[in-house]
Amino acid sequence: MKRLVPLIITFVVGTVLILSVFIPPMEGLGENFTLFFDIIAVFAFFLGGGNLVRVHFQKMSRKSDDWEFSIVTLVGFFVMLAAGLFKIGNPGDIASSVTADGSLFQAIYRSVFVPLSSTMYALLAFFVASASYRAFRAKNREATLLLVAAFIILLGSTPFGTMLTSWVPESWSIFQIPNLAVWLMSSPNLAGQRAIIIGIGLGVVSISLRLILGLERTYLGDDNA
Amino acid sequence: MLSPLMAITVQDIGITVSLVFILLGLAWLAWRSFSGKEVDRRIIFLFIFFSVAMPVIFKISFKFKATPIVNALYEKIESLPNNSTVLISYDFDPAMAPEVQPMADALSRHCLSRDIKIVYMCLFPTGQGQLEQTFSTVVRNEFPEKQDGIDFVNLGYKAGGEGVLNVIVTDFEKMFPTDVNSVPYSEIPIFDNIKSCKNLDLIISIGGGRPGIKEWVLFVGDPGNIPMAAGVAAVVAPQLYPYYPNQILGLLGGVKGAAEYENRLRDSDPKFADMPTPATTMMGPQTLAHIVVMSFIIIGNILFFRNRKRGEIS
Amino acid sequence: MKKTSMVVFATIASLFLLSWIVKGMFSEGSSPYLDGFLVTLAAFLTLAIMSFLYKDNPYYKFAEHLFVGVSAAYAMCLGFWSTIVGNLIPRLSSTVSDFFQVNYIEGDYNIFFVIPIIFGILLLMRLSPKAGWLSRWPLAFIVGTTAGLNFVRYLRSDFINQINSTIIPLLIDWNGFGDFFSNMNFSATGQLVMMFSNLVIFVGVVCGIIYFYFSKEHTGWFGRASKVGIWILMITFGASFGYTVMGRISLLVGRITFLFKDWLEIIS
Amino acid sequence: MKVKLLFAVILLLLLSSLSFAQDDSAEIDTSAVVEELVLPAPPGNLSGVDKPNDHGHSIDLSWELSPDDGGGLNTVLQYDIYHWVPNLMLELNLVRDSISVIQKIIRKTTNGIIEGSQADSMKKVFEKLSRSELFDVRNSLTEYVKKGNKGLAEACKSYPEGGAWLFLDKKPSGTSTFDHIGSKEFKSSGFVPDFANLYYRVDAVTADGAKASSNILGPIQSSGQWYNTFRTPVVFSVLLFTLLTVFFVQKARKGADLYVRPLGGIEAVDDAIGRATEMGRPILYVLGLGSAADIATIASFTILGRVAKKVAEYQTELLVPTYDPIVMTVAQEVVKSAYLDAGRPDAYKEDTVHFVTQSQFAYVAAVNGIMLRELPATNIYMGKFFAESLILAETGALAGSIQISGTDEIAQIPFFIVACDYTLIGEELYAASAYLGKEPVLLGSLKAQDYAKAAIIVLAVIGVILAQFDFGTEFVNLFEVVN
Repeated sequence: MKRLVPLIITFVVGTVLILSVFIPPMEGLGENFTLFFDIIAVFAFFLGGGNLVRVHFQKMSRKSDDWEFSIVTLVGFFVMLAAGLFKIGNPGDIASSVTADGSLFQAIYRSVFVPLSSTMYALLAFFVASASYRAFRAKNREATLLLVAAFIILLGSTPFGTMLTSWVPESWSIFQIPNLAVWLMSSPNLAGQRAIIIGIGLGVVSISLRLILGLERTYLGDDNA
Repeated sequence: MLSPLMAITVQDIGITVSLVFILLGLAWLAWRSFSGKEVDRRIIFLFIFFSVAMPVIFKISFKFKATPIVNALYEKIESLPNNSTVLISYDFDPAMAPEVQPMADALSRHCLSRDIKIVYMCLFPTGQGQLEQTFSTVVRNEFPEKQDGIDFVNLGYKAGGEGVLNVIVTDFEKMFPTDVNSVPYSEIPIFDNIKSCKNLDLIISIGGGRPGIKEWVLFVGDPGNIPMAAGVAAVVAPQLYPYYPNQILGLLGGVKGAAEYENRLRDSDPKFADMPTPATTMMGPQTLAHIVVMSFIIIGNILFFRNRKRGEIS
Repeated sequence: MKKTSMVVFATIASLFLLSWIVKGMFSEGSSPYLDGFLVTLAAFLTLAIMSFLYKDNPYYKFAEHLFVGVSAAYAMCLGFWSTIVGNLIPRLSSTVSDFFQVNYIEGDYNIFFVIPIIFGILLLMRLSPKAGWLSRWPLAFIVGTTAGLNFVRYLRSDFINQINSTIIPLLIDWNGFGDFFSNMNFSATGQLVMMFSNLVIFVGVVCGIIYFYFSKEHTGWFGRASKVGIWILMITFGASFGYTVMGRISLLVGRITFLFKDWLEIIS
Repeated sequence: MKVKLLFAVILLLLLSSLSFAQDDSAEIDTSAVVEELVLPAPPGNLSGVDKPNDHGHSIDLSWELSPDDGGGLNTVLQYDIYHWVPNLMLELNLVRDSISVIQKIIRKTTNGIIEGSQADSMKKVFEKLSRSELFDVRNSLTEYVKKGNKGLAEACKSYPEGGAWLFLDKKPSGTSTFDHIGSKEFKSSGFVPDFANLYYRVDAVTADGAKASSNILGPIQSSGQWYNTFRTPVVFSVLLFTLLTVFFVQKARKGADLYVRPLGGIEAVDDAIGRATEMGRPILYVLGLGSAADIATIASFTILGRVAKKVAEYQTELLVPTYDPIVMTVAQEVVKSAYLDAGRPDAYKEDTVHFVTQSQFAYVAAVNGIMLRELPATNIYMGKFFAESLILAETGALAGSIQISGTDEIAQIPFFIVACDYTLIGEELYAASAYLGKEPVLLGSLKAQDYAKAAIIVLAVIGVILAQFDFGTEFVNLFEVVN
């Protein structure tokens, strides 16, 4: 029961969606199944929220490390949730867009969510620089190729590269850095990326097949959980 | 007449000072590395911060020529007849916004000025917040005469990623019974002759994560044979080249792609002369930071080869 | 709390309080102090995250924890309004639809839309330790959907279409050797470069795939082809690295512009 | 009772306004064109077919351009496409309009209400109703539309009587095709009934508004097909791939020895464990941010099993901080059974695999903390990684650990290659798990994938040779999936 039902569900849903590609009358059924999927995906958000609340309440009650910060998480969570669900400060009534200008929800989005998430990623700029100083070495032939390609692309994305090779005549223009960078992207890079996506694509196809046929059951976890 | 000396502005001084500062810094770093002393990672961080901050303050900027892959998208939009409908999907979060928001704005501006209708939607929940920014800076601000529902429509966000795409490729209304302001699909004039993505003239996905342009190609572009183009964060741009030109007709990669598009647009028509060009402005700090990163690579490698030689001798 | 950290806290707090007041005094608009507060808050959070570069600290932890809470709620609210209110409720009940002021969607199969609700509730069962296993059913539905969707799409777009795109002419505008040699140049748009590009793409894809071919030992000509494959891959990764540097720096430029322009107003 | 009466009144009102509607459509007729206008030559030979390979409800139209389009007088600006609909359809459209007016009154939004006297009169009637009456009327009207739609096919038979030409769409000059894609939903205004007689007409329109009509096409019927022939190449590859996979899995299950070449990164894992033992430092294994259904994470479980077994044999310490709760339970299971296999179940500690947090950067900060505190001899990153890859690898390098990585997230591979000692690139990660696990299912599907890759190479080589000649295009077209 704990394993058989999920395996049947996966098989049926997967098969219907595959068939709906080739059999036009099944298109509507395929659409409905995907719509179900989208709705369940929202419940996954709710699960995420529920999990978050549970974990942080546990942390607080157990007074584990940094439990004080759990309060911050929970306050942030509930304030944002209330702002969104009750559309606090939204112009217009219940039918207005939740992200409408002037709402508390959009205000928190702009002045809390945006700075936090974009600064998180901006930190990576520092780590990229540090890695290029510390780790980016021409250790062997392969690493050298990688380094040279990266260097040409870096040069090519600055006006510096254009300046450096502007003296190269038109009949040799492929050796001008910007052109070389474009060529690197659209020839060897394209070939390499294609080889990788074919490999990974086949991997995805293969695991999808295994999941549908019930050959792959890792996602169900162990029996006791 | 101003003497040449008088023409020197605060900006010029600023630029010179920052260049000198960065050069001195690099020299110091090289000297310290070669004398075998460990350089703290935080010093490198500080260095990057300055080399980005200074050109931001003093506004160094450059012009860019559009590369073919960027130009392809520009030409496609130019070739669309009036009253065509383009879908622009905001598949990004604020973290990628500095790179891709300028593209989204420039593309919206281009389409609206050519009387092309735009259907906006997003696959990222945060896309809806970013969409609101385009609405306040471009759509409502620069094109006050354009009407919601007739010239553009905002469908907003739906959860599910590829699940959303799999439905709209054959049926729009099923996925989007209303737009973001709860106006029913059947009451939105844009959709009079649009039943599914197959009726659209072009789809542009602006993004850089999952779900994003790759999902659009797999679930909508290929199955529906619909022209697709993309504006993406630089991180994923290289991965999309295999789909160009058969599956994606044009691609703006990172802030450079955005700057190229902005310049192409500005050069094409005097009415765009005063348009804001955030991406072009960002290319100044980019350039300096790139030079610094390249110098890091060079210093690092000289150090590496010197140490290896020493290792061989001893 | 230690004395030094108290001092640091007091300094930071007063600086940001000052910023709020100054911004509130000088900014225009209907609610200057609210706007001032929001900008100051954004600036504080930006700097708090950046302080991680120095070392992990309470300010970073504060910002980080706030982010976790706010982002979870953001996704929940958007999901609720767009999908639950937008797609589910209109198919379930006209009374509830009317409450949310969305149009009820008439349909013969609407009754089946209780399935996602049941599955959704089962998914939430994960929160309970005893009935957690029930959440495998919706999980199976999710996995089945993605597998079914991916199976055909990846086969089509990343397999069949990629074969189609790799079959490219190696000879372009070919009018015999005489013509070829007399017009030969290294222009970026010239015949030679174009032909070479196509050759690189074709050979690159084939050798790249050979590198990822695991059923045969990489020796002899096969080994040499796979060597070419790894070179192509390395150039690919180099190009990606270069591009990524650009992307990451852009994000930093975005944040620094915010700090100088919107907060400190040093630049216009 | 009262509601039924109301409903009847409204319906009567609507039907009476239908006569206006017919008058409106009469205006479109070409006979009404003012004399001074110079008529363009009409578009010729309008023909249509049921849209192939679809679920029905759609017709593909094509016509010959008007001689005055791009030649002749060159006055044609656009083509207007019309289709004939029975009165019932007009009536239903009106009822639909009134439903939407009611909806708007219910929603209290006046914006976007249909313009015109007709809508005004509707609005006046409806605004007098109470809320609950509005709901009832709306529901009755909806029911009316639903029933009426079922009679559409029958009503179409009355052509040319009892109906009118309805404007569909306009296409710019130079266009000679139009796909009329109708809705398959009864309730939608764009509904096109299957197996009903449909009639079409195309007008060439000049800038002055002069119009010339083509021949009338019809009756023509739309219908659904059972199989989409355009997608036959996809069906073939689905079947072939499935068969290949099942065949090789069976073969492997019967004990056939399927060869997988050894991979550099995997050999390095064994050495690294030995090194950790010598140094007396732990091994850190990071499964990435993927879920338990991600192929990279599944591959990583197999490798974790191998690492855990070696670790148990050598009696080294293993640390596995995890990001996803489900991944954690699976990983615990994997590690526990690996210790059992190694004959050291006593050495297994419950907190070897532990849950950290499900927030990307908080997870990174925690793992970074572990790296700098415990100074592991080896860090192994296998699975799905995103922006955090570089931060992890950079910090690991700083701590002086040997680093082995593997991911199928293409954007992150360069960082791993740069900052780690060994990297499994993309698909190598999947292969590594098959190589280590020797499980029939994994080995069998890896074989099937290899055959698919061999097929690409062979087809691409043949294709490129053929592409040099004109007849090669036919071969290329085999791989072209239209629609």
